[in-house]
Amino acid sequence: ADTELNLYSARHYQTDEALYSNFTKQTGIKINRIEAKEDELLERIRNEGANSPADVFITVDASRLAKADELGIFAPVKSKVLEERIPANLRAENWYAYSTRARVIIYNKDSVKAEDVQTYESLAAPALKGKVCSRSGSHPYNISLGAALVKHNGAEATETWARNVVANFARAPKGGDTDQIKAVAAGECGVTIANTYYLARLMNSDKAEDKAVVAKIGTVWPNQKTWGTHINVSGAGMLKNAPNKGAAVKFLEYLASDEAQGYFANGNNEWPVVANVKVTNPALDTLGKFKADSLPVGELANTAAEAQKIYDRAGFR
Amino acid sequence: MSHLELAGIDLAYGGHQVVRKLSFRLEQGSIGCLLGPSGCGKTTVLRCIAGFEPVTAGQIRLDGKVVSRSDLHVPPESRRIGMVFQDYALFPHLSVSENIGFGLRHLDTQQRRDRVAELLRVVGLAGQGHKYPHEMSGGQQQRVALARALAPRPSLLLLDEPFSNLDVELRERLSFEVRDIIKATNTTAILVTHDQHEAFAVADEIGIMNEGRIQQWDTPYNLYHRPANRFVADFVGQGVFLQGLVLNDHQVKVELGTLNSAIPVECGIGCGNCDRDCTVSVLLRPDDIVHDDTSALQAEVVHKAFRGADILYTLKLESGSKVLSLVPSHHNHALGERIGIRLDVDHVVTFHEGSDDAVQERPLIGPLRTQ
Amino acid sequence: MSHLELAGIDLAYGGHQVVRKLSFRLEQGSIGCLLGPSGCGKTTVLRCIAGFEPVTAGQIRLDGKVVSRSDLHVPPESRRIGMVFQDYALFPHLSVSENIGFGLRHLDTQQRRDRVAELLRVVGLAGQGHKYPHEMSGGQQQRVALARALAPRPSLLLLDEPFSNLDVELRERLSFEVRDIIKATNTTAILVTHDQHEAFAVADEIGIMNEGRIQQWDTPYNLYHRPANRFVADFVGQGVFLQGLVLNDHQVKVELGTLNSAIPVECGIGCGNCDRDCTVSVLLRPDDIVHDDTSALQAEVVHKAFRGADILYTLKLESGSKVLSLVPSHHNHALGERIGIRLDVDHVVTFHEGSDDAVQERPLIGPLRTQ
Amino acid sequence: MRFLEGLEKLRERWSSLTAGSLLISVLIAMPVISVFSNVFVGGTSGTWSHLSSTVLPEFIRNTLILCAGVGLGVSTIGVATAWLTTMTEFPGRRFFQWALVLPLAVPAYVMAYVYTDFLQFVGPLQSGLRELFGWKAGDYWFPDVRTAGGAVAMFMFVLYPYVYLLARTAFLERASGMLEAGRSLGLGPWGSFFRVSLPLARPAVVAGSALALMETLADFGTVSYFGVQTFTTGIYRAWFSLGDRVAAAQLSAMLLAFVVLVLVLEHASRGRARFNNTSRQQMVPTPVRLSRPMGLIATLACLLPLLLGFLLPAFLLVRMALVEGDAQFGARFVQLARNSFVLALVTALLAVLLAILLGYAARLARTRLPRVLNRIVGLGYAVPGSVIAVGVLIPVTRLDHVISAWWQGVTGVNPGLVLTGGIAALVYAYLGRFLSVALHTVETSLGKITSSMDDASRSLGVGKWATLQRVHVPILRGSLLTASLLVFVDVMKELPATLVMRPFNFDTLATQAHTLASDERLAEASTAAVTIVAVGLLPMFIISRQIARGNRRTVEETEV
Ligand SMILES: Nc1ncnc2c1ncn2[C@@H]1O[C@H](COP(=O)(O)OP(=O)(O)OP(=O)(O)O)[C@@H](O)[C@H]1O
Ligand SMILES: Nc1ncnc2c1ncn2[C@@H]1O[C@H](COP(=O)(O)OP(=O)(O)OP(=O)(O)O)[C@@H](O)[C@H]1O
Ligand SMILES: [Fe+3]
Ligand SMILES: [Mg+2]
Ligand SMILES: [Mg+2]
Repeated sequence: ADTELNLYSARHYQTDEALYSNFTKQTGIKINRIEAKEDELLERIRNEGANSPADVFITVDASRLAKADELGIFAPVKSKVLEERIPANLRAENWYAYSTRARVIIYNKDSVKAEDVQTYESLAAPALKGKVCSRSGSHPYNISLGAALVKHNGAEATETWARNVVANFARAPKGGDTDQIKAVAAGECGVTIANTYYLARLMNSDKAEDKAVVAKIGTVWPNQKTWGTHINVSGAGMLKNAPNKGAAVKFLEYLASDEAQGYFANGNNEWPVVANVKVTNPALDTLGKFKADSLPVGELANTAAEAQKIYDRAGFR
Repeated sequence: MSHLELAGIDLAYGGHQVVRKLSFRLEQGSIGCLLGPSGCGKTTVLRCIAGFEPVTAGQIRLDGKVVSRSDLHVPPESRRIGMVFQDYALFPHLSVSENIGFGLRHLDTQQRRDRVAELLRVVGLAGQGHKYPHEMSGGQQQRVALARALAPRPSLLLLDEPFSNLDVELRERLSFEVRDIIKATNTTAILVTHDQHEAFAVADEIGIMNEGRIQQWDTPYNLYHRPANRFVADFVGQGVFLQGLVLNDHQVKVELGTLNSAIPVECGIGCGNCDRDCTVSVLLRPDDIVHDDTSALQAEVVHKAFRGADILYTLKLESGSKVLSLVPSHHNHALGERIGIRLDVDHVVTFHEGSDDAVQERPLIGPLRTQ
Repeated sequence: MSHLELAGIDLAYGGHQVVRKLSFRLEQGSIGCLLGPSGCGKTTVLRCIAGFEPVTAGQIRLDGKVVSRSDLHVPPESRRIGMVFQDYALFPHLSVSENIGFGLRHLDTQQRRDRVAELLRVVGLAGQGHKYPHEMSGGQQQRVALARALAPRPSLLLLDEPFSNLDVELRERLSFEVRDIIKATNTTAILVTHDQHEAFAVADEIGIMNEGRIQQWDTPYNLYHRPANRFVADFVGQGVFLQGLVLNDHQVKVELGTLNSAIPVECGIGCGNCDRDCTVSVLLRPDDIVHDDTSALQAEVVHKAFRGADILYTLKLESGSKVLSLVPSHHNHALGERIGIRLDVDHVVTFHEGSDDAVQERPLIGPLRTQ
Repeated sequence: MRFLEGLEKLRERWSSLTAGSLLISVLIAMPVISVFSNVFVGGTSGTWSHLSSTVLPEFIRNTLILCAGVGLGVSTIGVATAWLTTMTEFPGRRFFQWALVLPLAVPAYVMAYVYTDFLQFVGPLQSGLRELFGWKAGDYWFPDVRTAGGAVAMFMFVLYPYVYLLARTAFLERASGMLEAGRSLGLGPWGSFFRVSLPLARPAVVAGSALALMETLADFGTVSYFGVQTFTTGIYRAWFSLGDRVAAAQLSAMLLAFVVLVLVLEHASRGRARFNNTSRQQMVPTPVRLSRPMGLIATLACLLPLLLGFLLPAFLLVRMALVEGDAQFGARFVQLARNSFVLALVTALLAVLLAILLGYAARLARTRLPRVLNRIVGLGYAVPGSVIAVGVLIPVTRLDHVISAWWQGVTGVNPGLVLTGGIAALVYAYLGRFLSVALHTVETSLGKITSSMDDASRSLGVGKWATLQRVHVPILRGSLLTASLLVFVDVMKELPATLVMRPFNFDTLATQAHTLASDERLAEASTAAVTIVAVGLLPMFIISRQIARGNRRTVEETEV
């Protein structure tokens, strides 16, 4: 039996340590891990080819998973467990999503009214001139959102939207999601979009300044009346040339276990993909239930490049 | 008022005294020369004058104004002094023309170009201005250094062995040319050289240095014929010392015969009161001993140095003492041959018999004593 | 078999031909000397021999083995050649002793220390081994460079103006000492110098170079008295050219009188067939014209250079031509004075009347022609 | 016989040194070559036309602005501080001599985080001001650090030590002889500086600035955090967002071509000029004692870059680390620090060794080839980290496949990949990237040794290897230390190649800092960042004191 598992990870969360050590504890299989950026890791896998030691590739962006699949580096896993536990729109033939994160709208309760920012589309409204903050348009989170918009509204409408959002910017895009949330709280801008786990992290924080931030802001689940809130996933697949296929399957199945799903939720404030997993995360509880975009996440990959080009043309840097 | 005056300057390198109580003066427009053995401090003196080394005692005056004193130091660039460095110190990143034009910032481009061209011509490097120092031969580099120092027409020019890497012909031509330039522009100059002929030909006054001290500051003629001490006698020109007996004021007897001195024989410190029957050292120059086939006095050729126009013979006397004689080169005698010689001494130079120390004990002949 | 042989070597620096078809030979244990104007290529020749520059044509042989050829190049360190560089090239990070001991890796510590001490003594720097090069005067540095080159007892020694920064006395002592060392160890040496007396005194054979070519390779005596061409005549020693008329094989008439040549007068290329009534240029050396108070022939003193033992007079003849005369220095005549002179020529040297080009046209006197 | 002669001829032309150095350069340049080779792969015109019609012009403009600002900034600060600390005497000179190097230890991206955190709208400074004066957003103007100007400032303050170190060595090695010549020709202290010292230090200043600029060009972390879009953004845009790796590589090649062009032009403009010491005087110039007010200005001039480049960010970092640092600090950090330290040390030593070899081979070679190759080797530094990391992957994995196929053929067992994911491959990646730093430093200093030094040694029967060892290495001691220090610190900070090339379960301080920072846990990342700085300080302290001491010996002698 395989005693080791070689994991190439593009997840960058320190809390994952616990997730992995728990697997080792359960199965006795040691996890060897390399953490790097998605595209570089893909290049490494590609170049290592048939001799690659990698068993499992895990990453956080659906487009990257789709791209990896396209490169033909994944192998299908025949697993009843996975098929049963993971909803169809959150898996592809060769990979599985294990957690989701939503991209929500966050606004300053003093300067923006919640009803004005109920949809992603509303961020383009002239009324928000000088109030919108964002991180870079070339960040995968925003590209993935753009890809969803293209899917739902079409390329042309998305480009107009992007142009108008850019016109609404309070300042040039910079920083990460947390920076945007803090900027909103401080009044530098009125509204922004951010991933839920960053928000949840602030909400769960004990630090006074973080609490102050949370007190200043409101959260909107965008597009509840239309196509739903955009979500992205974190997912993994087994590699075609995996030397430890047995361990790889075990690991992939483990990730779908209640316990592992709990780690995603409690450790990194992500939503589990498996229904009915018990979550004890006050922040996630506060955020409540929402209607997620039902688009199969894998399909966003096709439009990702297009979204980037639209942003470029619209001046969304 | 002298143009340059050094008064009792001292300089030490890290505790090692290199220049000691050194004094001399130079009038505007005259050329002084420092001669002395390697390592005696000539370069150091120039460096003090140029302002690269602060003096620890004494003072240096330029045009009457003190420029160096232990508590005062006018920076080199304010002294209007040009210097040819012994090691040239050319700028490797500049072409020859740019090196020469370096000190000509105040001129406009055309004037600068003209001046550089003029100097290139003077030093015989016309048309080579575009080269870089490392593309030039040793002698060519030396000439560039000379041209660079001359270019800004400094009021005082310090030349540290500026011709040492040049052939005789060029050296002679250049030294005369430089002398002419200096004289025409009423520049004051100090030349350090090892070529005594050059010193004699170019300098108005020469200082003989040893161990950081000036031994004698005088005209070329006096240095050769009236050396102030044994060191100077030894160092300037060639010669040997023979034992002699003072017969009277004007006569000294040596083994070759009796020397008749036109002027009273000075017998050096230590025999001050003695005006006869003292034993002294007599300096005999190669030209004091003339080859004369007809002379009864004979000496054996023990060494000969062919020098072109003449041959310098080293001759052994009966007593075993050796003397030098300079003979036109067609008198080509073989080693071992005995040839006739004759004394032909005008100036009899004697020293107190004794150790070399005598040299240091003698007082300097003060600056500016002219013939 | 010669120890060193250069056969038709060529060298160019970036398209500029510096050495042209240069050939000469040196026997084991002999001392050759290269003399020539600044920039004529002397250093470059040494660099080719040492192996720093690859030749583009011709070949260099050491002990019969080819070491340089256009397609072959034995690296310098395998040639056992010692070199004193014109710019010394001392290692700044090493003390004087370490510099001198640099090439003595093969010796054990004690031997090395002894050899270094010995050489320090030879060059007059005993006790100064601990200093660093920059703490030494120019002449002292030069002596360190010399000691460093001598230390490993190379079989061929290249000396590029090794004494240029030394005073006469030291230079003479050192050159003799080096000559003795070379002779005692049967070393072969090439000396580049600008001091012709030094060349005459030290070298067995001298090559006169001009513009990258050897003009004459000969003994000192022959160079002076039988120059192969006008360039050599001009460059070696001093002298002037007077117009003369060939009377017959042994007599040439110049304005000062008739010269009687012991050997048949050669009249240079271009008047090959003429053995009388040709107009030629006659070389008159300063020692060919003797001062004689009793002579009826008089000339005016127009310039005098005091040279210590003698004075070099430039004299104007009736015709306006000038000649040089070397006179013992106690014959001290004033400018403008008319003094008696007399011809005293042994070797009559004549050239075809004409431009300097004649110099280049004349064939070389081959290597190894001894007196 | 003819064959043997031919061999002999070949051996003659291709001495072991030349051949060895060619081999090494090709090996080290492999990653750059593999990036370059993409130029010949048919392009994806879609990406190209998209980029050039939308963002590229702006990116190029930004890049040029960045380069101009950083170039000007680092050379001014570097040269000024180097000159002050070598040529003048003022209060604190001894301290600044070594302390001015310290900003090198701070990675630019860390600086960027720290300053942003400190200066941004929600940062302590602005929040404090708002509280104090009751201002609100828009009531007041405050410079935004996250702009092109801010990026220039960041790079300027962390990168000026390149110029400082190289220029300093140049000023010290520049013997007083030439300065004296200048002064005898009427130059005052300022004239001497601008017309003698500076032109003679030109290769050093150019090398230092080139290094700083290459690092700026290759940077992605800082500029992307600041939202400043540069050419490198374009490269990543093509690769990550548009999924066109070939176009990305082609863009990188363009960047390299630009760097080559600039370097070649600069070199050509030197003409036949040389920068070695023509004077036999090897004395270190005696520092001029500045007057009180001037001395104060000098102190401030040295203090400012040190303050902004090191003291302030280090203070903020340490404070952050103490207040809310990494919970995992402890035994794990010893491990991380050891990994970083060993990697940095091994790479630094190797880089210096190879740099000497390559520099020396180019010096001795009569052909141009080695010099050209050295320039290509040097390009690794200008390539964005991820691109060069992939550039490294390609040759290493290819070789690995060959090895494993051969081994399998021989033994029947597939050994897998022996190089990829090993420390050796990682060090190789570092060399591909940082050899440039060592090479620039060493070559600059080699140029200052007159060739007659080589000649003298060879004529004393000392072969070229021994000459290298006995003449060049001792004379270059200071520069070699400088080079090793620079590489060491760079490896400590290196990220992209470490991330993707490292073995399993192998973390360094930089990857640790990165993991936390990319999760937007800046405060926690501060612990790793502080440790990087701290570990980097140790050798920096030792070496820069060594360099200072090496010169002080001579300085003190002349000061007596
Ligand atoms: N590296 C170089 N590049 C180009 N030209 C050079 C180079 N070195 C020397 N030359 C030229 O070659 C000629 C010969 O130089 P070389 O140094 O051999 O002269 P030299 O006879 O030693 O002169 P000197 O007596 O002045 O030292 C000179 O005209 C010089 O300008
Ligand atoms: N920087 C220095 N440090 C210590 N001693 C020095 C230094 N420079 C010169 N000296 C010593 O001072 C003495 C005088 O040196 P200086 O250069 O003035 O001699 P010099 O008369 O010019 O000799 P030369 O004719 O050989 O050039 C020498 O003995 C030398 O060793
Ligand atoms: Fe994230
Ligand atoms: Mg001197
Ligand atoms: Mg020469």
